[in-house]
This record gives sequence, structure tokens and C-alpha cells, in this order.
Amino acid sequence: MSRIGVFVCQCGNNIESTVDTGQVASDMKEMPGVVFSCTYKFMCSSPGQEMVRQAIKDKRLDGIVVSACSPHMHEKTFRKASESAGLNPYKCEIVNIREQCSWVHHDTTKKIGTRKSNDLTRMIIERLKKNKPLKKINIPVNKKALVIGGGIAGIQAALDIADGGREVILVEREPSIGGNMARLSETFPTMDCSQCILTPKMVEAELHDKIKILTYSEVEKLDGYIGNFTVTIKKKAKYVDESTCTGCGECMEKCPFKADSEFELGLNKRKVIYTPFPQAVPNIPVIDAPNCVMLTKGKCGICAKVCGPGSIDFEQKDEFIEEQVGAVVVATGYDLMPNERFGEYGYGKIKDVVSGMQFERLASSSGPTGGQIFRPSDGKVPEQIVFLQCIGSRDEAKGVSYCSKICCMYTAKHTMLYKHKVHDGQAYVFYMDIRAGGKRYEEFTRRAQEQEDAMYLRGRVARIYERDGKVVVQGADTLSGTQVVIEADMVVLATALVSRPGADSLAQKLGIGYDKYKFYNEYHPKLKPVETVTAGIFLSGACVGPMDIPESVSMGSASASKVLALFSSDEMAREPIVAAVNKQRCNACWDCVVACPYTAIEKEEVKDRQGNVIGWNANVNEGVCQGCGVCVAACRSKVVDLAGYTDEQVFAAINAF
Amino acid sequence: MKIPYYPGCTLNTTAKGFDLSARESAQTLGFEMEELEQWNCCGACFPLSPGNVMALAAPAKVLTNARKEGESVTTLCSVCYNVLKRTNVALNEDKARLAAVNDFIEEDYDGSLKVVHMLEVLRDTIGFDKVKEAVMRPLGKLKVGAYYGCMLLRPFKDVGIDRHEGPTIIEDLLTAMGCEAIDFPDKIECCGAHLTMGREDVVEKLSGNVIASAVNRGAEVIVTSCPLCQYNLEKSQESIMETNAGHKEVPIIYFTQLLGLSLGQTDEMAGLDGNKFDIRPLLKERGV
Amino acid sequence: MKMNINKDEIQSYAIEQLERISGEATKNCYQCGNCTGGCPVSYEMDIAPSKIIRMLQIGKIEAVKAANTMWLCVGCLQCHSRCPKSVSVASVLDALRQATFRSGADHIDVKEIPVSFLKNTPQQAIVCGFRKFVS
Amino acid sequence: MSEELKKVATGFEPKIMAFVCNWCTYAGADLAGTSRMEYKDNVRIIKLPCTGRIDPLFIIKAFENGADGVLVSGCHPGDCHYTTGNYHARRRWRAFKNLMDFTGIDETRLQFSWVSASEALKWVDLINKVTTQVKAAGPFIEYQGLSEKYDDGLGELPAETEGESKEC
Ligand SMILES: Cc1cc2nc3c(=O)[nH]c(=O)nc-3n(C[C@H](O)[C@H](O)[C@H](O)COP(=O)(O)OP(=O)(O)OC[C@H]3O[C@@H](n4cnc5c(N)ncnc54)[C@H](O)[C@@H]3O)c2cc1C
Ligand SMILES: Cc1cc2nc3c(=O)[nH]c(=O)nc-3n(C[C@H](O)[C@H](O)[C@H](O)COP(=O)(O)OP(=O)(O)OC[C@H]3O[C@@H](n4cnc5c(N)ncnc54)[C@H](O)[C@@H]3O)c2cc1C
Ligand code: SF4
Ligand code: SF4
Ligand code: SF4
Ligand code: SF4
Ligand code: SF4
Ligand code: SF4
Ligand code: SF4
Ligand code: SF4
Repeated sequence: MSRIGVFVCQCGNNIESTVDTGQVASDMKEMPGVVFSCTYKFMCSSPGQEMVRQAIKDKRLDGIVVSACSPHMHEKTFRKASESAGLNPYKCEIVNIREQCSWVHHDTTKKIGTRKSNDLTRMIIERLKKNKPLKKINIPVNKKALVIGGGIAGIQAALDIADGGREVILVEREPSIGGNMARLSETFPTMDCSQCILTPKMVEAELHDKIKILTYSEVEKLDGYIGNFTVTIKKKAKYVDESTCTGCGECMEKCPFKADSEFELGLNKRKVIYTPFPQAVPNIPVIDAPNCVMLTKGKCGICAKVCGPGSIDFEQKDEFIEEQVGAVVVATGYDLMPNERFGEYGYGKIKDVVSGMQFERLASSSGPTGGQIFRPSDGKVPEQIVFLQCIGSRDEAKGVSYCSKICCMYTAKHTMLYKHKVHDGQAYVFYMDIRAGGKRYEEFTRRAQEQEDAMYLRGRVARIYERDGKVVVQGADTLSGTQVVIEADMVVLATALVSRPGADSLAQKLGIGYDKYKFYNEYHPKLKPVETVTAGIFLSGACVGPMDIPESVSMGSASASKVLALFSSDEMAREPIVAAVNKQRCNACWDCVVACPYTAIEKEEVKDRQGNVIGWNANVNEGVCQGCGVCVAACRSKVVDLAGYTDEQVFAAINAF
Repeated sequence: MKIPYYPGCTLNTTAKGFDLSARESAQTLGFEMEELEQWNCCGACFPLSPGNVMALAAPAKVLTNARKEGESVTTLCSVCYNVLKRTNVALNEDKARLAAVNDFIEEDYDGSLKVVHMLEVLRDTIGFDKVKEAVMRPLGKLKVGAYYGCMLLRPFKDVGIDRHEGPTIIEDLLTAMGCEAIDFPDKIECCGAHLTMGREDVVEKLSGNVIASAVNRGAEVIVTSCPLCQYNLEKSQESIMETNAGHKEVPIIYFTQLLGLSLGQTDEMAGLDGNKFDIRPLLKERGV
Repeated sequence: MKMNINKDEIQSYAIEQLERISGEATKNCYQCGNCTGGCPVSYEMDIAPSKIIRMLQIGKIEAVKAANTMWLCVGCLQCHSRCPKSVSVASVLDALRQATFRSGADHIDVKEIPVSFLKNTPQQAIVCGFRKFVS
Repeated sequence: MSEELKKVATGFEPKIMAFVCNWCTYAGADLAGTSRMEYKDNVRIIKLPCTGRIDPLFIIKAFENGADGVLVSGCHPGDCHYTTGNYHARRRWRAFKNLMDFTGIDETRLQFSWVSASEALKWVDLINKVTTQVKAAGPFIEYQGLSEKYDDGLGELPAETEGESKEC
């Protein structure tokens, strides 16, 4: 038989005015298993709590029910009090007779309030009888972080974590970190040069003794859960020994073969042994294997001959590295929709129709034209240049329905860059709306129009074609309501920001969610913008959706602070409200596995003593389970249960209804 | 091999050359275009508002009769192709509409006919490679602009025989025939179509744009797949020539006529007499 | 020009009926102007295609009916094929023509068409012209 | 309903059981309290972490135990604290609605709703609406006696329906 104590609070007059608490206390005392009951004016006050503690000790209570305010108010208070009196905190239950009773039933005869309080308390007493003592789950935390993606967001996250004194592994797919920002010329809204603000950060990351950068690498596999991940990283062969290469560049100088530069987006060539750009970090070249004559045909080998330290190694193979980490920051960034998607704008065939990013390269002083705006077809200075916004964005029919958010801003920037370099040139912008919702952003786009003479035309362009060396742009100016034609020299498409190819497969490896555009899902778009549904995995930058540098950096820092908070103690305490499978009776139907929103349930092999697999069952990973209980309801064999909300507890409450 | 063929009204009257050259070319390429036993006018324009169910009756009748004779029907005229194919799609998409139309024409067509264009037959059934092999008179030095107009391409979802912004199917055929295919930006723009009734000024402008665009890229011949395009382009060229003495005339002929010539047909077989602007002087000049 | 915008016109039966016949929802249009930009005949139209939709959005169907636009549309479908919202102005204009025909009005008088035209023009142009211009 | 039952129904106060999620609806109901709103007193709440935790058996058991109506409410679709828990719940309800006929429970006795933490007013309206609705449907007697068999006044169930362990 239980020994339960019932404490009915008056809450000053808040409860007492419509509930006869004395009556409730004495009625409950009659219930089997209840050995003590009382009322008090303010149960949550220090003397109130002391009363509870005393009763637990004196009456040797094995469970208490506090009929008072909402558990969202004081459940913690009373559970703490119970614990200090030696009672398991999960043997303390709260009945809400204030917010959901005395305050909403205004009957001053107290009949209604008393009856309802009795009912509610009775239900919880019966529930309490089925409560099991529970212990907080302690998970050890491995205080090393993995950052995937070395763009500005990933670099920022890595630096902040490292500055917090924790080790970081930064994995970057390309030969250098830097991401898309490394390509930009000057950046809105302040117009500082991208390289000037990015390069120091890249170098800082390289030199930081807590950061290990793995370039030309990708995450192959991630196992485990918060605090305890095991990651397998594939390090692609660079054919250059990183430990001996001095970055002298002799090999690149002498390599006789060239290929299209990915970094320059086809506007320029690079050598077959290359770093993507001169400020690359690390400053170690890689050999583009499919284009290397030595690696494909066994001839050449010039780079090896000229390399002083003998760092070229044609025999190098891909390597797999395993690391233990406690948290992961995903910062894999974005890509741009290719120009080839847009038939009406020349399918990428008209040379003088370029993308916004290509224009960045043309405007960049380290770009293929040294910062001069020349048109690609014949190298002439464009006297009239047309910028098209929302290309592929906000286009349900042929592109994506979302707004890419940064193109309004960078287009305004482009018109300024153009005007600064071609003083008597005319820039036109076709736009649908100008979205400049950031600090000093509206002023920026206005400046482009008022001071830098950009002509903004509200409308879309229907088609672009070449005629007599001109790029003819035919569209509408909806403000004047007519079709307009501009015989331009060059056209820049502000193409949609899209997720990286393969973003979905990375998400699957990590067990995080993504939307239909393959952008990663935040746990909550407003209140948990850097968390994912998988505890311990955080998001930063444009892999979540289109965003600019200030936002990417904020998210990088936000993720870092989450990681550092997680790393602040050796163990992580978690509420013990988790599911568990009765493995003997599980029939491996995997209904729960499918249902769990957190992929917390694994398929587990059952082995005999020889190690042969003789069956399967489900197994809940306590580190991952969030305690929603979806699996419990999903299991038709009724063999999963949720601690704290077991079927038994719920049925007991229903039965006492 | 026999292919059920729907000529449509215009190919029986003003566009005889289109019909003739196509049938002859088919013979050479090893198949026969067998005219449907029973057919009526398709209506010549697809009703753009779905509320207009009655206008589907005529094309539905064509589809019904064609279905009785086979599983597919081939057309030459772009307009017929557009109307029949879209009608078929519309009837398949909306069974209520199908039932209403069936009630009206007192038939019970089930939507299972396949509507194809001659260009698709040449590309998909015969193969342009085979066409290439059959060429006896390579038109190597001829610069030909392929004019698609609207009806072969739009709406893409329902009729598009090729990418609707940058189609190449006719160019691919021209290349197989040994011509130099000229890409020009206005190849998918409208000729003015039925506005020829009452608004010739508009037709002259639109068709004029098409011709100018093709000429600007160096085209000496324009091929079409639509009698109305052909008519509008020819007529507009006449007025261009009245006002612009420097304009060098461009023969505007059906792609099947050029195909016929490359396959070695005589001028009569290719129906060259029906065209306002004769291609023969140009052929002579180029020595082909 | 000044317009009085009101609920009765925006929610009028005429607009509702037009949307039903045309199968197009005018509010899907976000006024990008692509249709106007690509329409080969817009230069001749009293009201350009995108403005037609705009006028209908604000309930001005009478103004739209009075314009020459519907009689100039060639049905080339450039508007529809390039509309980012898949709106077909051509269908709306077709529905407007249908509505006009239903009220018994023809756009051209058949008797006035010259015989030479009927003789020389391809059949399809005549059939199509009749369908577009007469009830 | 027979005339006789209708008579019984006059002055009849239904008992309604509500299963609500901890994060949205429970907090919404709390807000109704802090705002001192007033609503019908016929509802008794059972709090669960998520509507996804709710087993259809809970509902049947509630009816067995004398509930005249059952209310289920959680976060709005897309707002679930557990991201997709309420979608699972919704799918389950759809299947369950079909089952209702089979179990002999009138559809009006079971109400599903979404109430967020800020929708105190919606909660109040919902309770009032459900109460009126269930009142109109009259007492639920189809399952009567089912639980009475075991009724010792405390609602204890015999071991076999209760689960494995009996000790408390
Ligand atoms: C034309 C143009 C102009 C712009 N101008 C401005 C401007 O003026 N001001 C401004 O604030 N913003 C501007 N932006 C936006 C800016 O580029 C982005 O906000 C910023 O680059 C986002 O940084 P990120 O780190 O999130 O992503 P990215 O820069 O894309 O970096 C992601 C990194 O992750 C790596 N990666 C991807 N997948 C993997 C993988 N699976 N494994 C390992 N590594 C991976 C990539 O190689 C890359 O290095 C502009 C954007 C464009 C397109
Ligand atoms: C009409 C309207 C609708 C909105 N709707 C949405 C929406 O739907 N979704 C959305 O995401 N955002 C919305 N927002 C924006 C949202 O309100 C803000 O983003 C958010 O509230 C900002 O939070 P904050 O903490 O920065 O500032 P605040 O909410 O302003 O909090 C600042 C706090 O600091 C206190 N304080 C100020 N000075 C001092 C001082 N000197 N010492 C001590 N305390 C001080 C203030 O009292 C206040 O409590 C809306 C805004 C408006 C105006
Ligand atoms: S020559 Fe050798 S040391 Fe110099 S950059 Fe090349 S690989 Fe490195
Ligand atoms: S071996 Fe390859 S990388 Fe080296 S110089 Fe030759 S082509 Fe270039
Ligand atoms: S940011 Fe501007 S240009 Fe880019 S998609 Fe949005 S509205 Fe269009
Ligand atoms: S100020 Fe507000 S209402 Fe105006 S554009 Fe900006 S966000 Fe929109
Ligand atoms: S309780 Fe929720 S999170 Fe935990 S295993 Fe079950 S479904 Fe997954
Ligand atoms: S749903 Fe139940 S029976 Fe099926 S795998 Fe999960 S625990 Fe096992
Ligand atoms: S193209 Fe479409 S969305 Fe744009 S204005 Fe025309 S109808 Fe509206
Ligand atoms: S279909 Fe009509 S409205 Fe549309 S582009 Fe063609 S002519 Fe213009």
C-alpha cells in the first residue's frame, strides 16, 4: 500500500475563494493509500516547502501530490523540495487547481471548484501510485566539435568555439576554405572588400592551435548522439604531401596544362595543379586528377621534377579518418541556379549574359579582368548594362517559389560597382519588389538610384537575344504599363540561391531534416534557429536558406555558443522522460522507427553466443530520444513505453475519472 | 509501314505542296502516309478557356474517327497538331468534359489516340540518321532558318515537341538534310496568325520581324510547318519588298518541300509552284 | 485618371464568372509584367496583358471589355508559357471574348470581309478568324 | 434519442475528458486561467507530452469510464514541439474516426482541435462548444456497465487490463 501525502494550497485567496481546500484535503484523506493531507496558505513559500519536507520525513511518504497552481509554475520547486527530503522527485505530482479550476470557475459557493479539484486530485493520486522513481540521465560529453563547411559561417563557428578553448575539426570539400565569400568583390552594405575582411579570418583559423582544418575532405558517416558522435571523414588525395609542401607555387608555375577554373566560374583557366585562388588556406596545391596527364596517361610529371621538397606524390590515395566529437555544426552554404536553366535568356549561350557571381569576379580586383568591367564576348566596356532580379526566384513555374533574399541587395551593389568603374555608363535593373529589410539596406538601394544613377524598371524580362553585337533585352515596365526594349551590351542575371547539390544526402548521413528545396530545417524557425531536431547538431549560414554575410556570421557565432554551452560541463543531465522497448516482446515491425520524429530508435541485432544474428528488435537511444511518446502510440504490440507517461499511469488517471 | 495521316483543310487547298512533298518524302523514306478515311476540320484554334466545351466537339470528332482507324494520327500542319493534341490532353485531364463532348458528338471516344507531328515521326520513328542516309541532293550551301512559330511549342506541357525556348528539332532535320541551319532569335515568335483577318498591319509587323531576324542571321530560306505562317510570311515579305528596295527575297517554304528536294524529288513533286517566292533561282545560284 | 475601388466590383459576379470560364484565378498574378514584356501585340493594345489582369483584380471588368486587347490577342501563348505564376492571360482574353459573344455582339461583320480574302487566305485563318471574332 | 432519454438529458451535465499536449494546449488553458476567463466546468484534463502520445485506447477507456465526450487538442500542425508528433496524431485520428462507428461511439462525442499557448479564448470557446454539443447528444450509455463491473468507487481496474505490474 502506498503512503501518499496530499498538500492542497490556498494560494492566498486565489484558490480558496472558489475552492474549499479544507474539504478537498479531507476528502482525499479518505482515499486508499493516502496517509496524510493538509492545506496551507502559500505552499510554494519557504514555510510551505518546509511543511512538505517535514511531512515526507515524518510520515515516511513515498509520494506526494500538491494541488496548487500549474505545473508549469512550480513543478520544479516541489520536486526539488521532495528530493531534498529524500523522495525521488518523479514521485511528486502537481494538480492544477488554480489556472484550470479556481480561476476559470467563478462560483463563490465553491461547489463547482471543490468538486472539480477533488476529481483532478483523485486522478493524479491514482496516477502517482503507478509512478516509478526516475533518475536524470547523465550523458558524458566529448568536448571536441566538428564543423562541416569552411565558408564564412563555418569559419566563424570554428573560431568562436576554438576561442572558447575547445578543439575543432573543420572539414571543407574544396581545396581551400573561404566558400562563396572568397569570390565576392566588395560587400554590401558597407562596401568593404571581401578579401580584406575574409582573408584574415581564414589565416586566423589556419593558425589557431585548437583548429584542425581538413580541406578536400567530406564527411562520410556520422554515428552516435549528442556528446558522443563518431565521424568518418574522407580525405581525398591531393597528390601533394601537405606536411612537406612549402606552398612555393613552383609546380603551378610550371605545369603545362590548364583547365576551367571552378573558382572563376568559367571566366578563366587555372593550371591542372592548382590552388583555387592566391590567398587559399591552406596554401597547398592539389592536382585535378581527371585532367592531369601524369595521372591519366602516365606522361608529364613536370611538377614533381620542379618541386624542391619533393612533395608531389602521384601514388597518394584517398584516406579515411575517424574522430570522436561531441557536437556538429553544419555550414555547407549555397549554390546558384545555373544560367543554363533559362532558355528565354539564352540558355547560357549568349556570352554577355552572366550570373551575379560571375559579375562579382569581373568586378573583383583579384578577378580575371583585374577589376575592370569588360564584357566576356569581346572585352569591350559595356556602355549599357542590364541587371535582372528574381531570376529563378519567386518563379513557381520554372524555378523556386521563395525569394533569394540577397539579390536585391547585391544587384544594387553591382550597379554601384559598375558606375564607379564606367562613369558614363548606364545601369538598368529589372525588379519586381525591392527587398532591403536590413539595417541601412534601404538607404543602400536608394543610394544606387539617387546617387549612382541606376535606372530601376519594375517588371520582368520576357526574353533576351543577340542582334548586331548587342544583347537585346525585351521586358516590361509595369509602372508605365508598357513593353520596353533595351539594346544593352551586357546582362547580369541575379540567379536564385539554391541548396548545394548533395545537401540531401549529407542531411541523411547526419540525420537532420530538410525542406523540399533541400535547405536544412531549424528546430524552430523563431526560437531555435540554429538547432536541429537531432540534439547536438547545429546549423549556420546559407545551408538553412538564402542569407547574407551578417546573418551567416551571426548564425556561426550562435552555433558556437550553443556548442560551448554544451561543452561547459563534463556530463549532460537530461530529463528521464524517454521511451524504452521491452525487447523480448518486440516483433521488429519498425512502426516506431518510422514514427519517431528524432530517429531515436535503432534497429538492433540480436545475436546468439556464437555471434550469429538470430533476430532483430527496436532499441531507443536515450541520448537522442526527446520523450514525445509518438512511438508508444505507434507500437501495435504495445511494447514501447514512455517513462513518466507510461500507459499504466495514464490508464490509472483515466480510470479514476 | 503505314502511318494514319490527318491532312486538315488547308493542305487540301492552298497548301497542296506541303501535303504532296510530305507524302513523296515518306515514300522515299520507306513509309506511307495514309489519309484518314473520314475526317473533318479541326476548328483551327484550340479554345483557350476551359469553359468553352463546345469548341472541342469538332476536334474530338476527328480524334474519334481517327481512333477507329488506328492508335495514332500524324499531322503536318502545326495548327492541326496543336488543336488535336491539346484537345486530347484536355479530354484526358477532365473526364467530365470528355463525357460532355461525347454526349454532344454522340460517340464514345476514350482519349487513347496518340497525336504526333510529322517531325516527331521523322525524329523518333524513322530517325534523322536514316534521313541523312537517304539524302541524294545535299543542300550543303543553303542557309536555312527554321521558323517554329507558336503551335508546335506552346503550351509546352501539352504540345511541346522540343524545348520551348530553344527548340532544335527542325534544325536537326535540316542538318541531316545537309543544309546549314541558321538559328535566329525570333524563330519562336508569332507571325500574327488569324489577325490577317482585319489586322494585316499587325501581321506585317510580326511576320516582318521574323523575316528580318532570320535575314539578320544570314538565312536565305525560311522553312515552316504551318500554312498560315507560310502565308503570313509571304504576304508580309511582299509588302517589305514594296517599301524596302534593298531587301533580298527569302523563299518561305515547307520543311517537307526542302526535305523532298534533298531526297531527290522533282520540282513538281515538291510542289514548288505553289510558293510565291521561288527557291529554284537560289538553288541554281548555289549550284545544288 | 482616377478610380474608385470598392468591394462590390472586386467581388462582383462578372469577375467570378470570368474566372470560372477562363479557369484562371486573377489573384495569382503578382504583376511581374512578363506577359506584357513578351506579348508580340502589346504595342497595339489599349491595355497591356499584365494590366488587364490588374484591372480585373481591382474589379474593373467594364474597362477591360471596352479595350481592344481581347481582339488583338493572337493566342501565341508567350504570356502563358513564361508566366512565373502559370497564369494564362490568353485564356482570360478568350473568356472575355466568349462573354462578349454571349451578349450577342460580334467583333467583325462577316458581310464586310472581301471575297478575295476568303479565296486566297488559308482556310485555317478564316475558320480561326471567324471563331475569334464572331459569335 | 428516445423521449425518455431526452428527459434524463434535461439538466444533465456531461462529463468530458480532455487529452492535451503539454506545450500548446495545456499552456493555452493555463492562460485562460491567468486571464480569469470563465468556461464550463465539465472538463477534466489529462496532460501528455504530445498529442502523438495519445493512444486511441485512451479514448475508448475514457468512454468506458463514464466520459460522455472526449476532447483531444494539441499544437497547430507545423508548430509541434516535437516537430512532427501532431502529424502522427492527425493521421491516427483519421483512422480512428473510421473506427468510431465500429465501436458504437457517436462522432459528435469526440472532438479534435488545435489550441496554441496563446489561444486562451479559443480554448474557452472550444470547451463551451464541446460541452453544449455533448450535452445535446445526451449521456453516453452504450458502454455503461462495462466499467461498473469493476467499479469499486475508485476506478481501479483488474490486473489484466492494467498492464503487468501491480505493485505501487
Ligand atoms: C553574387 C552574390 C553577391 C553577394 N554579395 C554579398 C554582399 O555583398 N554582402 C553580403 O553580406 N552577402 C553577399 N552575398 C551572400 C554571401 O555570399 C553569403 O551570405 C555567404 O557566402 C554565406 O556563407 P556560408 O558560409 O553560409 O556559405 P558558403 O560561402 O557557400 O560556404 C560553404 C562552404 O561549405 C563547403 N561545403 C559545401 N558542402 C560541403 C560538404 N558536404 N562537406 C564539406 N564542405 C562543404 C563549400 O565548399 C563552402 O566552402 C552574395 C552572394 C552572391 C551570390
Ligand atoms: C506590429 C508588430 C508585429 C510583429 N510581428 C512579428 C511576427 O509576427 N513575427 C516576428 O518574428 N516578429 C514580429 N515582430 C517583431 C518582434 O516584435 C521583435 O523582433 C522582437 O520583439 C524583438 O525582441 P527584443 O528582445 O530584441 O526587443 P523587445 O521585445 O523590445 O525587448 C526589449 C526589452 O528590454 C527592456 N528595456 C529597454 N530598455 C531597457 C533598459 N534601459 N534597461 C532595462 N530594460 C530595458 C524593455 O522593457 C523590453 O522588455 C513584430 C513587431 C511589430 C511592431
Ligand atoms: S612545388 Fe612543391 S613545395 Fe612548391 S607548392 Fe608545389 S608541391 Fe608545394
Ligand atoms: S603531372 Fe599533372 S599536375 Fe604535374 S605538371 Fe604534369 S599535368 Fe600538371
Ligand atoms: S532578394 Fe530581391 S531579387 Fe532576390 S529573389 Fe528576393 S525580391 Fe527577387
Ligand atoms: S518598412 Fe516595413 S512595411 Fe515597409 S518595406 Fe520595410 S518591412 Fe515592408
Ligand atoms: S519518445 Fe519520441 S523521441 Fe523518444 S523514441 Fe519515442 S518517438 Fe522517438
Ligand atoms: S513498433 Fe513495437 S513491435 Fe514494432 S519495432 Fe517498435 S517496439 Fe518493436
Ligand atoms: S506574367 Fe503572369 S504573373 Fe506576371 S504579370 Fe503576367 S499574368 Fe501576372
Ligand atoms: S497569347 Fe495573346 S496576350 Fe498572350 S502573348 Fe500572345 S498575343 Fe499576347
